[in-house]
Amino acid sequence: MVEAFKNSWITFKSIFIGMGITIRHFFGKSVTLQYPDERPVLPNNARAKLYVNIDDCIGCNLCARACPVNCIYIDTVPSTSDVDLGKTSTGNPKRFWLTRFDIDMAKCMYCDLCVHPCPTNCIYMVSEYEYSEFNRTNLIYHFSNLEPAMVAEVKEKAANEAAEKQRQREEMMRKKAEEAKMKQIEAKKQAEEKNDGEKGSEPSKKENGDS
Amino acid sequence: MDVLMIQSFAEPGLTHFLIVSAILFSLGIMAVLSRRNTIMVLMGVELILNSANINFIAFSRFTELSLDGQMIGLFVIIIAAAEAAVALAIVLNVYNRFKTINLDEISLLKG
Amino acid sequence: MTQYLLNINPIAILVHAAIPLTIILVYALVAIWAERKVAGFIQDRLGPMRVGGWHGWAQSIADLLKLIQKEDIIPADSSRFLFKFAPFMMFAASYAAFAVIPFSSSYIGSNINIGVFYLLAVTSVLTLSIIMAGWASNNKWSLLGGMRSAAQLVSYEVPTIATVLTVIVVTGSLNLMTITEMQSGNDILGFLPNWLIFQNPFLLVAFVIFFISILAESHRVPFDLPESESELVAGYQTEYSGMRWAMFMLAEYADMLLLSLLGATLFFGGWNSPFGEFMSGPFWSFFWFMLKGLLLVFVMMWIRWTLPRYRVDQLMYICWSILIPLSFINLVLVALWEVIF
Amino acid sequence: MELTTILFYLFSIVTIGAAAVMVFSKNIVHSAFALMFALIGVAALYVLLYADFLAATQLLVYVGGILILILFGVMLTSLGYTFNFRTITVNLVPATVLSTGAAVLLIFAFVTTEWKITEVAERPDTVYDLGMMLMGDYILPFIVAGVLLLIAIIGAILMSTRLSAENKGGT
Repeated sequence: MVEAFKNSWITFKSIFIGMGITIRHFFGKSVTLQYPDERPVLPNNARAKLYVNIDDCIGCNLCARACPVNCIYIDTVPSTSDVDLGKTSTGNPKRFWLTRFDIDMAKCMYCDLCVHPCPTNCIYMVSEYEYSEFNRTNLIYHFSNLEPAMVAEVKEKAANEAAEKQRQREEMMRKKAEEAKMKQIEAKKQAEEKNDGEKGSEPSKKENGDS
Repeated sequence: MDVLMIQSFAEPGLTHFLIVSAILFSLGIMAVLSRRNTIMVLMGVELILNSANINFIAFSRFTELSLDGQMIGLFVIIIAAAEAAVALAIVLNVYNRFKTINLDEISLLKG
Repeated sequence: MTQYLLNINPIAILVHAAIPLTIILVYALVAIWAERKVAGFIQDRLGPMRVGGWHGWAQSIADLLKLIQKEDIIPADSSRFLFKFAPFMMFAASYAAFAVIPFSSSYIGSNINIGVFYLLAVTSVLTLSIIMAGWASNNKWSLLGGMRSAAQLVSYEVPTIATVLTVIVVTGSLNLMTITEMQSGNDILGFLPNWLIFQNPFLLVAFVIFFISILAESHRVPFDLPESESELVAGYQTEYSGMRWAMFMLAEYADMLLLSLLGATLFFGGWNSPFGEFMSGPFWSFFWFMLKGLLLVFVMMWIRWTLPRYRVDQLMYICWSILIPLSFINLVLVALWEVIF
Repeated sequence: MELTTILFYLFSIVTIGAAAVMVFSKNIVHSAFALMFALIGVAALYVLLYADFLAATQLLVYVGGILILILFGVMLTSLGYTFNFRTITVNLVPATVLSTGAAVLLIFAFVTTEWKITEVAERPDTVYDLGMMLMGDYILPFIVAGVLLLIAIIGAILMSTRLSAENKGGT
């Protein structure tokens, strides 16, 4: 009997405590934002749309490798010797043309992992959150600022330079090979002469080291 | 005769209520006799009790029976409530034992 | 009752029928909106804000227009007549009971001597209409909801009637108008109004029991098992759509208002002003009466957003093991108090 | 025509029609709901007979109590599915003959008898008079009815608890 009264007292007490809490919330301030009329101000490090400051990008590809869902696509072309791409604002020299820097925001999962490896802090999240699209391909953002013609030119240049370099290298190799051959022949001759005259092995050792 | 008919149609008197109760009674009898479902028979019994009640109350309205008729009607309702409770408990017990409430199949006296 | 039928002309009957209907319809529109606002505020939200300017006041009107346009779907294997008829019967049951509610000091639909008894009798038809809807839908969730509600309503009718009996023991009348008139004046402790709840400490207990039972009778949380949307997908309403569903909604809110007004009449002095002669008169008495009823409705909404739902066995335990014995003991105590003082 | 007359014919038709549907319907749940309409019609007839208290009692006890019990009985004793509630009909010819005979006989008796009608004034306060009679002349039947109800309740509870105990033990 006493137990029953105690139980019912506890029940009523807890009901009244609960109703007190709800009535306090009833008169309290609501947290709703009337969205199209009022917009929330995002905090500083909010994860939202990705942005790339393409002027600072050195094409190191670290962000693309850090991305868990592979939503960053980077293509680079090395710059030719006649063009100086300048330096980034952090002082790193730029050595690549960025022919393609695409981010697929439809794939992005806002993990923030691409932001931290960047050596020049050029990829970061901006507080913009209204970028829905009707077509999913519109969610692929192109950050590279090169014109298609420019891209072709740069590619051609780079290819030419690469071919040139290749040719030079081959030339050099051939020259070296020729020199080596000449030396060998000379060495042989000398050796024969020495064999004829006095016996010695030092030149041949030198030859081996050269080749 | 015609005038009498129209008059008797126009104003519901004792006979009108009695005729309604007679029709209800015969329908109740019909349900009790022709249905084999126990609950259906119970419903027929309720109908018969109601028709009897209409009679009592009609007499209390139109004759010298006065409020005694309503009193008896009250007791009929009380007894009908008790009857329904007990009868349905029995029906549930019967159903639990025989898995049927068909009156023809539960004629055994021993469960 | 009969005197009224014989002596009144049809136009008067129509007017008498239209007044409670208007009150119910306006109340239902406001209450559905208010329920959503209360839910919103209690959860630190705002609720509907868009339709009709200030705080979305036209939201339920917009919902009503939407429901009127919706297709009326009837399940293929249902029992068509009963399926169509059930919502109207449910509304009729709560609407018919409004006839004996004394809305104001000069208006009551039908001033019959068995007012409270008639009200309780008519609202018991509600149970059957819910079973009808549940069974006719030919859906197991609906049937379960209907049977649950039948068990619940039949059980909770006992403590309701027992607590109403305590009031009848004190006032000695079944007529709601007489009961209200007995509570006029401010005599208790010099300033408190003569409401029954202040007259007798055991009537306070009776009111608590009565309030718990009307929560169960009108299917409000924490006793909303018949329509528990998370377990039974809205119970007996599952197969209903469009206007028929709206009728259920209307009937439910009408039932809520009816029982709240009954509580206000029985325990809080009905249309009596709390300040004695100040602000009394036909209009002000209507105002006070509706204010008391709507406050009780607000408490019901407040409880809805505070408490969780009971299990079926807990529901039956509360009714049969606690409320019914308590209400009968309380009835005896109230009678003793009345004899002694 | 007076309003009372129209109401009388309306409610008689409703009552008799619903009772007929109840008796002749094949589906037992339809029968139960038809019984509800018949009972409500009977309550309305009580009102026309100046028995307002009895009408309310009829609604409360029959519609709110007995009918729900019957529906529970139907739902609990029909095997499984919702719409498998068909019941068989037997003895159709003898039952029809007997009930029609009873109806004809009763109506003939009612119409031909010369009733001694005393037109009473309206009864404004049946509740008070009924209460006084219950506590006066009818005190013994009142107590007996109370005891009967108590016994019925105890019996019903006993039977149904034994039922559930058997269910637990048996299966």
